[in-house]
Amino acid sequence: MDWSDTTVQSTFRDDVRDFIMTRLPDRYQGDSGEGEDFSGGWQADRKSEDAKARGAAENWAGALSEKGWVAPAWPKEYGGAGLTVMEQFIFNQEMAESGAPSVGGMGVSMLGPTLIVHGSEEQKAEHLPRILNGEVAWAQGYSEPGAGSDLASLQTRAVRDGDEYVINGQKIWTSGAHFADWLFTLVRTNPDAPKHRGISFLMLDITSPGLTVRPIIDMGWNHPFNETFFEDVKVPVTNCIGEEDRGWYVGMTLLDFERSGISDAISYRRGQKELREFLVSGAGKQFTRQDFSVVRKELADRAVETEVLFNFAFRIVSIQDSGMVPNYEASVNKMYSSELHQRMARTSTKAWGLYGNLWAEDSAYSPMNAAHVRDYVGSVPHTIFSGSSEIQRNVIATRGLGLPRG
Amino acid sequence: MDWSDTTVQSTFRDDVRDFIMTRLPDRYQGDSGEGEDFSGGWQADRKSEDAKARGAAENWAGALSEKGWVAPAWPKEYGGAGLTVMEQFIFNQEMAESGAPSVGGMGVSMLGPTLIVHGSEEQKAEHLPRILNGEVAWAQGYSEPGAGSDLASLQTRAVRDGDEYVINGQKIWTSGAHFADWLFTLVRTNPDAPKHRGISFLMLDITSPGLTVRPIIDMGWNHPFNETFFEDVKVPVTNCIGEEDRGWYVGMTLLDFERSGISDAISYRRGQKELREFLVSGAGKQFTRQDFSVVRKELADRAVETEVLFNFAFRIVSIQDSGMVPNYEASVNKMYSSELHQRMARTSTKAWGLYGNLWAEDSAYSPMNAAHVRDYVGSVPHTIFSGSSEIQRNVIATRGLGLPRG
Amino acid sequence: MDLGLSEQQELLKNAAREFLENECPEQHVRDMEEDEKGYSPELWGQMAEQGWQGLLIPEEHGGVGFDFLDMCVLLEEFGRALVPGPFMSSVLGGGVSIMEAGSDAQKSEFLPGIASGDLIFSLALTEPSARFDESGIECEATVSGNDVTLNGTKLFVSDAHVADYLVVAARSSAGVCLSIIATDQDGVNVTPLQTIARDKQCEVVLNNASGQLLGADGAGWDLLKPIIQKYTVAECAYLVGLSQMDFEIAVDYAKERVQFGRPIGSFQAIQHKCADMVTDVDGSRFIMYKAAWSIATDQPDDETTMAVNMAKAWCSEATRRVVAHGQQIHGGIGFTKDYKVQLYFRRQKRAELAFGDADYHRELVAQQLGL
Amino acid sequence: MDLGLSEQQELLKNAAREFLENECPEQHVRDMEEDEKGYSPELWGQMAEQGWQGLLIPEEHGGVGFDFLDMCVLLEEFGRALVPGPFMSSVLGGGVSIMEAGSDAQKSEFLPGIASGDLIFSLALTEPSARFDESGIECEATVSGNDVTLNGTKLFVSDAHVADYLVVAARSSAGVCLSIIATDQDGVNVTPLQTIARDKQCEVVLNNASGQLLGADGAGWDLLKPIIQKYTVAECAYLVGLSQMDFEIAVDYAKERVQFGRPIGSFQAIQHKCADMVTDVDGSRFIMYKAAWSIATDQPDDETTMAVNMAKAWCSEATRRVVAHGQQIHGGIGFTKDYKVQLYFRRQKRAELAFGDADYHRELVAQQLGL
Repeated sequence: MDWSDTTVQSTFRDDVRDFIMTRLPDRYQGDSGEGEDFSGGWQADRKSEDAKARGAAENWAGALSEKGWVAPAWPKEYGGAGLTVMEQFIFNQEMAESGAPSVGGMGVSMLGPTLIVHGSEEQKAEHLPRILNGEVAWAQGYSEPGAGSDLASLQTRAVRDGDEYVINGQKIWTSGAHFADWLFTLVRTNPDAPKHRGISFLMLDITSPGLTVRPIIDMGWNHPFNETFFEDVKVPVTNCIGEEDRGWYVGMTLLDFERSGISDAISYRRGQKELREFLVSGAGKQFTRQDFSVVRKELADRAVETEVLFNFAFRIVSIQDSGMVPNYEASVNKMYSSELHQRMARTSTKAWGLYGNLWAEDSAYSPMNAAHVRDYVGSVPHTIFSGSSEIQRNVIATRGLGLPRG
Repeated sequence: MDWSDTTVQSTFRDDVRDFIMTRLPDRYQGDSGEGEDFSGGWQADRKSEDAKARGAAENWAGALSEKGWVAPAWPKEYGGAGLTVMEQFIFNQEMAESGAPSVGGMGVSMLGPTLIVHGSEEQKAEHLPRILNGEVAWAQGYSEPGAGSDLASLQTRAVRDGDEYVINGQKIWTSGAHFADWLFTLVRTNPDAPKHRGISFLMLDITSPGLTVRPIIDMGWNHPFNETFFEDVKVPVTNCIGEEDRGWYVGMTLLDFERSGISDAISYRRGQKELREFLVSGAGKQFTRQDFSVVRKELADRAVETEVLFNFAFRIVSIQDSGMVPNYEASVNKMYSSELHQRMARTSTKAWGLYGNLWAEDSAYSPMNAAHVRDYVGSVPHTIFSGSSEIQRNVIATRGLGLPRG
Repeated sequence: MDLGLSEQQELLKNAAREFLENECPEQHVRDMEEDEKGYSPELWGQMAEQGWQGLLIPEEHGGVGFDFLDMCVLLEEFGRALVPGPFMSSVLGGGVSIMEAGSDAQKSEFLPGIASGDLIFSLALTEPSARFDESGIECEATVSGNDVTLNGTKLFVSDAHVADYLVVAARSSAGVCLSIIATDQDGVNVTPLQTIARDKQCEVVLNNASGQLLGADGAGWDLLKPIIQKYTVAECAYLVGLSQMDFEIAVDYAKERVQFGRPIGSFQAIQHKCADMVTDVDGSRFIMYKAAWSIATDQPDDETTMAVNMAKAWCSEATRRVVAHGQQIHGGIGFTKDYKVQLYFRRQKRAELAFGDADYHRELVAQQLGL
Repeated sequence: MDLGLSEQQELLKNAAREFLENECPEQHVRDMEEDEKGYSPELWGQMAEQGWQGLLIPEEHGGVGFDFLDMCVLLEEFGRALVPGPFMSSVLGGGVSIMEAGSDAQKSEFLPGIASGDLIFSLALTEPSARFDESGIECEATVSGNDVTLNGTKLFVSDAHVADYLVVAARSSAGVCLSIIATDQDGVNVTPLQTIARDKQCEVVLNNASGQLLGADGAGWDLLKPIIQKYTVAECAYLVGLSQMDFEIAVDYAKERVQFGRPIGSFQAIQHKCADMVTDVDGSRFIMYKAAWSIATDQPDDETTMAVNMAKAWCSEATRRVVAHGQQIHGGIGFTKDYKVQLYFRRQKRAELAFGDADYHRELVAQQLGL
């Protein structure tokens, strides 16, 4: 058991840290991460109207690209860095500690690995380089209004017509589609097969005729998600990854990424530290509720819980580093992290008493730019998306503990 | 809306209070209720080896009997007091406030009303008077090892043989059977019928040959429950209440009792008050943990929650008083009360720090006779018996809110 | 002992529900979120026609003369419909303040206008210290006879931007004093703040603002006590209606939304959340009404104070649990601006914080318990 | 970064589990609840043969010289098997105290006996004030050279009734001092107390009891710090094993117990409890090991202190949640004395309270966070 780096790990960590310190554009220095609507992130910046933002996105992508660190986990033959899981972990840790934005979004994390495993040589040659050089950003079209937790019941239809599929239907929660160039999606190609066996995995240009992306404005007035409508959208059959009707299994490919979720833990710890420091500062005291002691205990609990989350992340990477595949442990991380996030947002908001009402980022009356009340709202979907807490607990109980399915 | 008595109610309350003050035997004065193992209650006292205890049980039964208050809810024609629901409520309130033990146990609360509704004239004539005069105490044999929450799956078999049933099987959690003279029980008379439709409701003498009562010692070293074994126990068919095979419905008879559970709320409030007073007293301070402030907030919460429980009780009696039947509200009371009980026991135990270890009632080192750590253990089954919290929430959701069954 | 509504209360409740379903639908609530005033003068007038602004005000001053319990029945419906606008500000902050502290002349001068809806009031209690106790009152008052001059900043003043008058708590040489000031004077500078609930809470900067004394100079804190108590319970009533509706929306959704071939409401995880929600909502309702009853029937001071603190301690937390479950049951759709349930989630926070959250009131409960 | 066990730790763990399953079955635990001594000298001897009492003790003093992390691996198994007896008292309270504070002569005198199991020690730290801080030490010590005379009462002293020696924290004119006293003298009066866990915690009345100084006079509190830290983490390790086993028992039961025609473990209400249990158990395990690692590898003082406080804050609460769920999942059967799960429920409370519960350690965490 060891909570510290080996010498080799420590050397790699220094490299990453030096690189970030040297090459991270000013725009991202001291940034505390992407906003709920991707603001301040690479995806938004590369399509920004502000030339400085675009420049920063480009420079940072270029710098990472030099090291092969746009896609640290991809094999070197495909232009990745071929990092080990532990190296990826250290890389991700350092990126998160510095608040540096990752580059390549879902193209790097989802589509690329899927292509690498299931794609044809033509598909790989066409798409992988354009992900790595930042030319193409990808969005994911999985969920539908009627297929959320029960994703496999998706109904968006793709009908083969010669060399094309013709797609009709609707996707929802297509996050970042408004910054994306291409979309990968699961569609039903065989409505008569059992629900997991009639689905195909398609890639399509987001500007395809008949495809409409409509913003979903969330309860915090942000725009993280979209609805995507398909009206006779035509996609060449060559854009199907893997076999037709086998898309469910293509989409569920277990990627050889480190899956620790360490960046959550790091961001929670940083956020709590900033809050505590501000609370006891002169500027903070003017906002702090008179009966501060009530929050004190909660702040201590959140700190302990964050330590637990760190350990959950360390556990995952330890498992992966020893060549095994995490089972229920990843579900524990997701569930625990998202629920802790909500508790943290409540605790933080509570610290401000009546000031917890204030929403304006730029008001002198808003403590810490109203970050906490915004997080109180913004953390709501974290226990819902990417597998709700209910689904995670089901998975832990059945897949993890072997309890019989209900 | 009115939280106070009407003049009529207030007069009745004064009557009850005067009666208790005048007639309650010394033994029950200032008593804070029956122990987990019925110690200090009427059931145990009437069978006690201690003549004084037996005398107190008898005197008190006699006093209540004079007023018809052994069975306040029974119709006057059967020897009850025929009190309205609101009068029963006031009666129960005052009994609980004074810590006076009720008399007649399950004979009064369960068997009597069932007989009154479903019994033959002979059955009523035989059994009701002996409940009212304290001659016969009853125990309930419903649950079985394999039939807990799923009671209707009970397997204890009764086979008709001429004028008798022959019973074989096992009951469990027969509370108070060690003080009881008779048992009422649900047995399966038709194993081929759907599970709710092959059950009969039988009464039997607990000394019947072949019937064995074995104590269950609980995790607090008390003896509240028993296992009851039936080996060819013979019961006259005349001891079946209602029709054969219709016992499930006989057993589920909704009784016209006030169902508010007010005595829980009263006992919680009294317990908390005693704890708070002791905590701030000289004697209490020597036990109180140094960092008492951590318990302070919890004690306030428990007090608020007890107020909520009072209102839940008041709601039930208000509904009944207006001639309606509570629906999910009784389940809310049971669930909320038992869970509050456990929170309360935790909070109380916490107040004592290391002294929360101590179990001996008679040690000078045990604060308040170790009542709280004993309650920490003793409250464990309260969320389990008489419909577990899980069952109650199911009932609230389906019967109360109309959510579809799972 | 009777926890049911009286016939008159049932009538009031049903009338209010019907009226608000028609006149204050979801779209109206959304419109007012973006509206500069934050309320519709037309609806305001209609509500006045219903007699609501004057519900508590005696008939002799143009009101209906109902009691405080009745008002809470009405406010439950306001919470259910999320009625935007200065109703509580004017009725509780203005009307109740004047009823509690005003001279006969002041009652005659202001109450009819409040009852008719022609005047809008608000209570300027808190300041940048955001405290609810007496020491939180630092705004300077200079009292000369019946005239008061005020200097200082009041914060989180609801609806001050549309109020004609403010009841201001300030500190004079004699202690805390209340005063009534008109907002249309140079010395009053009102700036609305952006809030999570998109309601209108304002900064009010007073710069030699002048007004008239309300109640005796130095008696302000004592006078405030019953005003704050009523306002606090009124916020609880609003929370009860709000959480009841959030709960109903969630249960309806759980019955309709199908996943894995069955309504999600058939899953125990959802069922048990719903069971906890109804427990929290019902618990909130009765503890609120107990406090309201205690006020309305003039129970002993210590009992009323305890009942009020308990009510706000409970309702603040319990309704927060309800709206959090409401969001979780809805899944993704509940997080969208376009779906109604989020309106309840955001507004719960405002009322949770108003006049102190659960921790604040729990502390007061602890003190009264002798802890 | 590696949260797995080392090969040596795996061996230790597997050996311990096998040994304890055979030698310390449930019935033994039950027997010892009723036993006056509370442990079996025979098993005690067998454990010593395994080298466990000497696990931490250097080879030169008759031990095995493993590190503190290894000890926690072993103690997890002790928790799992609910091993009764004075193991922690003697090894942590005695062995560690002497290793931390003893002179070479004292180490030579006592450590071999502890390692071989021939001597049983216990730490007499707390008093009727039940405090864990320095000011809780009020027992009077009179120090003269190497000799110490003690007067006062120590309370909640585990296994003092079977201990040969006690390490006593007392207050001399120089401050806190530690001393070693033999129990077989007139001035030492030991009375076992009845506890929820049916372990043996004792009142120890010292009446001119005499012993030898352990460490410098006045340095006692500083010397105690690492002793208390290790003991605290040891209690966490015990809790981890205990809660792991409670959890496993509950999951097994949920798979077997059938109601409504299906195993109760197929109901979401039970499944989700089990998911929460495993989260709490796993969370406990790693936060405990982090603290143990911090001690074993001599991380900076402030980091170790924080890690220890965090571990006990978390484990105390999380394992309590686990054993509560364990009871609920079992329904009625779990409440009977004859069924095993209750043994875990009762013992959890002892370890939860030992060296301070969650609230106590949370406060220390808050202080270290600068709050």
